[in-house]
Parts: sequence; structure tokens; C-alpha cells
Amino acid sequence: MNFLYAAYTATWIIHITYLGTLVRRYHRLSGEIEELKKK
Amino acid sequence: MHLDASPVVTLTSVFKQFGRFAALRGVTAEFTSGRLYAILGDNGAGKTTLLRVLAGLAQPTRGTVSILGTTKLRSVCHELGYMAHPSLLYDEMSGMENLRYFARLYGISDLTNNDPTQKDEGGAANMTAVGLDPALARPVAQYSQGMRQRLSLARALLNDPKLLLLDEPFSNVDSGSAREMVLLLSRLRSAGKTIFVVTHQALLLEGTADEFVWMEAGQITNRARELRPVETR
Amino acid sequence: MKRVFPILALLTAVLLSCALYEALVAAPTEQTMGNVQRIFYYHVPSAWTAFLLFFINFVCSIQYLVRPNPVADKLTNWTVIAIGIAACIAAFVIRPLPEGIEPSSVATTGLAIAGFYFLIRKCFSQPRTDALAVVTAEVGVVFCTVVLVTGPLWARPVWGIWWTWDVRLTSTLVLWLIYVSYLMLRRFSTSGQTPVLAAALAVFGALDVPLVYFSIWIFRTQHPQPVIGGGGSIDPRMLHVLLINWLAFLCFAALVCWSRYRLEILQREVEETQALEALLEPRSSR
Amino acid sequence: MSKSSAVPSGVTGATLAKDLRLEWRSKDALNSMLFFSLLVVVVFSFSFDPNAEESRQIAGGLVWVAFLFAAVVALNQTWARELRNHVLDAYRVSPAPANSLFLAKASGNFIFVAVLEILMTPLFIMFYKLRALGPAWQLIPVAALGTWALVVNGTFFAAMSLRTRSREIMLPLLLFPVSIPALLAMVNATTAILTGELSAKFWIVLLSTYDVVFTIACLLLFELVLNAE
Repeated sequence: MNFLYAAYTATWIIHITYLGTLVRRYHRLSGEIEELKKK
Repeated sequence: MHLDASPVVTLTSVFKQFGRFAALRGVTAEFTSGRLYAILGDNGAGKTTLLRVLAGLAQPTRGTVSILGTTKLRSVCHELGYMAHPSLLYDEMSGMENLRYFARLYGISDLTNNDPTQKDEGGAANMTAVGLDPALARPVAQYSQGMRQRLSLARALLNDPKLLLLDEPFSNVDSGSAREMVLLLSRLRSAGKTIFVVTHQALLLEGTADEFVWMEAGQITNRARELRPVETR
Repeated sequence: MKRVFPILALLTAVLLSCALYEALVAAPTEQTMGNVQRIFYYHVPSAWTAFLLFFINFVCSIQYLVRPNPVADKLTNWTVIAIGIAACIAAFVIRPLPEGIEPSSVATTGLAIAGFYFLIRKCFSQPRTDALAVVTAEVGVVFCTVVLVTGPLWARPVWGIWWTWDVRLTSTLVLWLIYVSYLMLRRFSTSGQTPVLAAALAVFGALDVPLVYFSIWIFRTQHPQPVIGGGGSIDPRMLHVLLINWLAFLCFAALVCWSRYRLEILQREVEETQALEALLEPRSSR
Repeated sequence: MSKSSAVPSGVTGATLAKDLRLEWRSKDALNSMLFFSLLVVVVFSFSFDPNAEESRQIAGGLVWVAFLFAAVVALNQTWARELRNHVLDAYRVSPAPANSLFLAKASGNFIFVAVLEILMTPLFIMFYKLRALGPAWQLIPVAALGTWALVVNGTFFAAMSLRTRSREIMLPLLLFPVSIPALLAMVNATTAILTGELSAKFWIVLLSTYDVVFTIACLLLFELVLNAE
């Protein structure tokens, strides 16, 4: 049974980590867009 | 000798970008056949990139390049001679071995052939023309910089090209040999070839070049028949 | 389009929680394996989704390489049509089919391949296929990672081992390695034509997959390994839960791909603007 | 001067001859490959008992892994040679077809790795007391097909990794995953022949398929990779 929960948690940890990297990339990009707009 | 003044090279708003760096920024120009063009400008002005685009080594990001009436540069590459700033030679082989190999790439099977009707006009003649001894057996690694430069020119001339693109042919060559090379170029020009010379030593070409082309920040800023003293420094 | 996104996200979340409930509670407990078997409802849909994404990556890479060249483009189009037709004919001509393969599934697969190819061709311009290729490779690797993590967690209590060099496990691992190297190539490339290089690698990888599968299949038949699953038919209620989970994960993957795709496009636009900026800004000649 | 727009012929031969001559003069690739695989042989012999009867079971894997790593050394060398002085540009401006260059490079690497195999095999036999219990002649097609499988993709990916940062590391990263089925086939065929328990026929067929598929793929895509600056 523990293995079941471990597997389900692991799945969502992986997905959320990936989504986290996406958000981080998006923030970096919007920073760059702001910089471009200033020019 | 060709007397037609039709354009050999036509560039239409050519851009070349390397990431965020723009090496060529909208070059539009026409160059006519049978002339010697000296391309001048500071480092980073886009001269080398221009030659690489003409040689088909770099694809322009935007714009079109037409050479000898076609935009498919690959189909006229056998009419092109290209001499780059690096020597484009194998250091471990001797001069003639190098030339013989590169000749094969152009379908010229044997430079020292036995066929009497086809005189040995390829490698050996080219080597003597640039002032090197064809019998030299030393590997290129042991050549002086000037000799390498001359051998590199001989390599560019192998296929008897109609269009010659030379990047800094006189750098590291002593002034006497440089003058000889200029003479050779002017002979080639008289034979109807179109020649582009990128150089920092503009004075060497004074009186020989038909036109001087100034480049700055990826654009052609000026073209003139004469090298004005103001620009020479 | 932007307003649709939160609605879809909400729907997907609802679907995912439904699927989770079904998987944990509603689905019948397997007799021999017990509750651990429920990992199946996450493991298998993730695998199917990953394979689908890699397949899209392959189609995009082919199109990216082929479309600038009209002759090759036409040739590929006809090849794809031929694959579709051949699959339909083969489904009804070849008798007997290998065990466990229905004629209808052969025909559907062939038609799906052709359909996918032309759908992508119609919906995406040639430069955009490259963006889609990056996206599917990346999200595919994420799903493949899920498969590779949940697999051992399932194997450990059931077989008593974490890993076995079984054909499906090993092929999935190799697939994962190939696409990780694909992403590495994209990151480390200094070429101005990274998309071309990456697309070439993707084609190599896709060509490799059947060979990997086939070689390991033979390898395995020579070396006895633990048998996977119970085999045979699956309880219809389990199948139902499985399909719901797959649907949920497909929607989730589509959403992730969509956001990642928008990010990629945005990034390319920013890069283009920066490049344009570099063009316009007067450069001091040193 | 006779000059035509036709594609020049004999470029493959000329390039191959040139590569062999360069290698003969420097012996860079061969020396480093030989020493490298020698090291592998010696190091591996400490990790298990080379005299045991079971060593026959893993010898196939050991031999091919040693050759694979050694081949990577040679593959990195081939294109490094063309990058010095930018000689590759001289090839690219000439009308010589890209695929001639590819075939010449691939056959050159094939010859280097084959020479290595011929020199190393007696050593392997000596160190690990190998003796084929199956039909030994089958080792020759297995070696030839296997070497080509490594070299054809290796040459392609080495050209690809020219356009990347830290290209020496990039080559194995790209090459190994794609080479897995070939490696599996080579190892299993060799083990099958050495132990004489099973037939190697299937693996030879698989290797041939691999070779054909990837040779075609390389020839179709090499021009794009060569010109991707």
C-alpha cells in the first residue's frame, strides 16, 4: 500500500516540478519583455 | 577579356545575424564582372561575413544573393575561388599534396598529368605563380606564414574561378611578396575574373583596384573609384 | 483563446480528481497483487501519453526537415498516404494476424498516423513544427520519467525486485535516453541551425525505437525474466478506470504542452525582437 | 582548362586516401585508440576473474565495450582534423558532394577501428583464454557489420557534435543511446558464437538491418548537418 502512495506522490511531484520550471522560465521571459518595452 | 559590364554579384538587402549580433545589416549592392574590388573597413564591420555569404558558407538570414545570374549558389560553386583568413590547408601534407587533393574536389583529376594536350596549368603552375617552388616537400606546418598565405591563394585559384573571394591575402606577407601578389591579381583581373579583396592594407591596392568599398557596422557605407587620402590613415 | 485556458484547466483538474477517485476507490482490487496494482492507473496512461508525444515529435521533425524541399515534401506526403492505405488493406488481407491484434486496430493505427501527419501539416507552419517538436520532446520526457519512476515502485512489491531488463522497461529507458540526448543537443548546440540538427537526431531516435524493441524482445526470449502482469483479458471495470485516467492525463498533457508551446513562441518572439533591436540600434564601430 | 559543372567523381577515394595518409603520418587516432583499449582490457581483468569459465559469458560484452570507447576516440579525431585551419570550409565551397565526404570519413573510421580490432583480438584471446565453441568464422561478419554500425552513426553524430559546445563529451551522449540495439546485437552474437550454445544468425540479420537503415538515414541527412553552421 505504501508503494501505491509513493508512486502517486512521485508522479505529482515530477509534474509539479516541471510546471515550476515553466513558471520560472515564464517569469524570466517577462522580465526580458519588460526590459525590451523600456527601450 | 570580357568587356560586358553585367553584374556578376547582386546582393539585395542581405542580413546576417548570429544570435543577437547582426553581422550584416541590409547590404544591397551590385558588382560588375572583370573588376577588382577592395573591401575596406574595421574589424567587425562584416567584411568576412560578406565573403562567407558570397561563398555560400553562410546562409543570409534575410535577403537574396545572386551570383552569375543564379541564387542557387551551390550550382555555381565551381566558378568560385575562396581564400579565407585561416589557411584552409592540411598542415601535415606538403604544398603539392594539398593542391592535388583540393583539385580532386573540383574534378581536376591529376595536376601533374601526362596528357600533353592539357598543359600542367593546375597546381604546379599556380604554385610558381604565387612564388612557391612546387618541388617543396616540406609539410605545410613548417611553412612560414607568408608561404602559407601564398599557397592558400594557389588553392583558391585551382579551379580557374570566374569569381575570386580573398580574405586578407596580404596579412603577414612581406611587402615585396605582397606587391607580387597584387601584380598577379591584376593579371587575373585582366583575364576577366572578378576579384574581391578584403584587406587592411588598402594602399597596396591603390592604382590596381577598380573600386574601393567601405563597410561599417554591417553596411556598405561608401564606394569610390579612388582611395581618398582621408580614408587611408 | 486566453479565456478558454482557465476553463479547460478547471475541467482537467475535475477530470483528474475524478480519475484519482476512480483509481483509488472505485476500481476493484486485484486479487493477487492487491492495492499495489492501482499504480497501473497512473503508470500505463503516462506511458501511452509519453509515446504519443514522442510520436508527434517524430512527425514534426520529419516535417521540419522535409517541407522546405518541395520534392521531398511531396514524396513524404505520398508515403504517409501509402502507409494509411497499406494498413487498411493489410488489415483485411493478411491472415492470420499475430495473436492479440485485431484487423480494425491495424487499420485504425494506419489511418491515425496519416491523419496526425496531415493535421499537424495543416495546423502548423514549418518553423512552428520545430517549436512543437521541442515542446513534445520535453513534456514527453517528463511523462516518460513518471513511467520510469512508477515502474520500479510497482515492481518492487510485486516481483520483489526494483528493475528487470524486460523488453518494455528497457525500451522505455532507451527511449528516455534518446530524448534526453535530444534535449541536451538543443541546449549545447552553438549552431544557428539547431532545429535542423535536432530534427535529424529525432529521426534517428525514432528509427531506432523499433530496432530497440525488437532486439530486446529477442534478447528477453532467450533469457528468462519475471513475467509481467497476469496477461490475458482485463476486467472491464478496470479497463474503464484505466481509460478515464488516460483521458485525464491526455488532457493534462495537452494543457501542459499548450502552455509550454505558448512559452516557446513567446521566447522566440522575444529573441526576434532582441535581434531586431540589435539591427536598429546604431552600432559604434570600434 | 577543362571545367564542368558536373559533380566531380572519385572524391570519396581521394578523401579516403588523404585521410589515411594523414593518419599514417601522425598516427594520432590509432595510437590513442590502441592504448585506450589496452587500458580497458587490463582494468577489466581486475574486476573479475579472467580465467574463470564464466568469463566466456561476458567476454563478448567486454570486447565490444572496449572497441566502442576506443572508436569514440577515433571519431572525435576525424573531424577535429578538418576543423584545424578550417579545412572543412574548403570542402564546403567546392562542388564535391557532401555524401562523398561522409562515405570517405565513415570508411576511414571503419578501417581504423578494423585495424584496432585485428591488433587487439590476439591480446583478448591471450588475456582471457578465449576459444570459440561455436562456428568461429561467423565472428568475421559480426565484427564487420558491428564495426560499420558503430562507425556510420559515429561519423554522423561526430559531425553533428561539431556544432555544439564541448563536442568531445557530446559525441558519446548522442551516439550511445542510438547505438544500443547494435551493441546488444554485437554482444549477443559474439557471446552466442563463443559459448556455442545458441545461433547467432538472428543477431547478424538484425545488425544488417540496423546498418542498412542507418546508412540510408545518414546519407539522406548528412548534407543538412554539414551545412548547419
